[in-house]
Amino acid sequence: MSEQVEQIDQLTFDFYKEQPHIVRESRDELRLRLGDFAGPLDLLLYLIKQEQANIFDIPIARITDEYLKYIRIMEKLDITVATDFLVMAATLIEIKSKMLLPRDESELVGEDIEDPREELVRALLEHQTFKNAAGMLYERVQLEQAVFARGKIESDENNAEINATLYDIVTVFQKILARHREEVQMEIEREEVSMAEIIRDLKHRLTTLNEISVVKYFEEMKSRRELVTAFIAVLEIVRTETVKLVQSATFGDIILRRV
Amino acid sequence: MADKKDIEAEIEEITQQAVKRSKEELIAAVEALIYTSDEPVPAKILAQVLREDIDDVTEAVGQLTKQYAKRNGGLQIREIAGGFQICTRAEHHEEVRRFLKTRPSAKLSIASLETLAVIAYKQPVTVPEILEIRGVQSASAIKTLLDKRLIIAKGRKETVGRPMQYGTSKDFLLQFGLKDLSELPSIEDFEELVQ
Amino acid sequence: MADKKDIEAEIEEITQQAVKRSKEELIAAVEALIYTSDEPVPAKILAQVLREDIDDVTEAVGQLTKQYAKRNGGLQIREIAGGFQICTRAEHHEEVRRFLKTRPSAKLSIASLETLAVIAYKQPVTVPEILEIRGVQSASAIKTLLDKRLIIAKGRKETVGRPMQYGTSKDFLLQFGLKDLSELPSIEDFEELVQ
Repeated sequence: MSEQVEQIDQLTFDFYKEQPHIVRESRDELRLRLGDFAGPLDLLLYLIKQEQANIFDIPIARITDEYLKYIRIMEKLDITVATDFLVMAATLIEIKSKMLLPRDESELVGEDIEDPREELVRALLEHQTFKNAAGMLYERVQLEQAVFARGKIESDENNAEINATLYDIVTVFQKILARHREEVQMEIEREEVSMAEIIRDLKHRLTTLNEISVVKYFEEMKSRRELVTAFIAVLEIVRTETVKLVQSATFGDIILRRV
Repeated sequence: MADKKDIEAEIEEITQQAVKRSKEELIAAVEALIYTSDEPVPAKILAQVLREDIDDVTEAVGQLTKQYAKRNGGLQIREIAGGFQICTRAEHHEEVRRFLKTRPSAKLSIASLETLAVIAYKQPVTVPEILEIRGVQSASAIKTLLDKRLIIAKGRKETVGRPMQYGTSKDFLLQFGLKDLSELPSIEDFEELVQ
Repeated sequence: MADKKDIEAEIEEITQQAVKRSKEELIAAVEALIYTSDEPVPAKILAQVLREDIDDVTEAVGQLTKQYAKRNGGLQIREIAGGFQICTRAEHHEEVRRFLKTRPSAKLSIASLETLAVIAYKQPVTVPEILEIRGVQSASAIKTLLDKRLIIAKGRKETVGRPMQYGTSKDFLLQFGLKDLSELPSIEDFEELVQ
């Protein structure tokens, strides 16, 4: 239940209000919250807007400095995202250095000297275009959610039937393989984890933690066999040690607690 | 969070105020609710949801039923099992039956889909081999897939008992929009996405 | 067995004879079929099942749509995802939602929407191409879109590594209320909005 609520909270936002913003995490720590915008092009667009700069004439030195400042603040972001951000940082530095190179007089005579920023501007414009398109999709979905199809009728048959796509075929096959692997693993692991080991581990945890969620503990078990052993171990430890099982609410989590 | 609740309360209030519907509006609302329901809807439920008097709702359903009868279209309102329901009129049953028969055959049960996946990736493959991989008897699923022409027999395997081998058909390629079997996504194609 | 066949032949014959429908009867039959279908029905399928000319069927659907609009009831006929469908009118959304006890379904994240926009306009498109445009790894967004059946695999691209290509699905049209892909505004419209 709580998981579901959490998911809804996480996914509900207003497309147009969602903007990157800076959050003061503590007195001396600022953090850029990009939400779902977590991409280098978004950050650049944001900085350009902040600086009130012209996208067709980006003050590259200033923007690069700003960008790098944010990169440092953003060290906490996860690795994949950070990689994309670092690639962009490298690109910016490269453009910046190219812009600093003195221009050859003779080159200036030619009408079109390639601007080192050109490729970046193109990418930014394209990105902005698709962001706008995403906004359109967002609006369409909003409208569409106000309209409902009919309820189920007899001829719809059972809903176990699915309109299969290739993706279904792959994922289903993947699941079969996973099931297979699990069975094989079970075979191998048989005899490997003994009751004595499990009880020893459980006792050790109880001395350090005082409390253990039984459900979470069971979820750690890799095979049915391990699960059964763990189950017996819990019963055993309740019988022989100064430990009791507590349940706070009906159907609530069961806690193993030292008395 | 407190804000959100306030807003919800406000919406609630506005909705309460908005209850004063014209007769036509009530009929329309009743129709929308009956249409989206999975089962016949009792007048009492309609009245609760719409926050209207049950007599007004019953009256509205009566009007709606008359409208449907007068229109003489393909649908009717029926009172059944203590509730109201929209359904097709009896005179169209033959056409409806024929329509239901033509529905696309890409619909598969989970069992058939699993069997089809094994055959697609392991072809040519025999029934015992499918059993080995799925861990479940697949005879009826194989029959379904043969009936739907998604798989075909591909000769016998030269082992004990010479079991029949199966593979996917041309129809399979067509249905799933593949030029040839090499276009079948590999497990790796999607594994990259899962990480 | 023979008896059954005879009966079927007889039904077939009767049905063939019954084809001469009045305009009203055709509209009624079309309504019954659209209602019965669990997904939008293309005019072509309606014509096949009813053994009528496709132009007559299209005309009948048009008439039916007008009738619904004129009635101003709780329902409407819509052309969506290449077919016709009956659904509730938007103004009843609050009542219907309260009745079905549903919340608006979980919205797509901005990352998913952006990825979907790229796929919708650039299809068929590969993962590296999406990365190129978005400037971010988009694997998890693509996975979400596949799970929600909004996109599907569309064969491989004949370049190095033969990467998988993606495109939008029928469910995409359905969930975004589009007749077909050509109904999407052109991408140039969004370029003009840029600064």
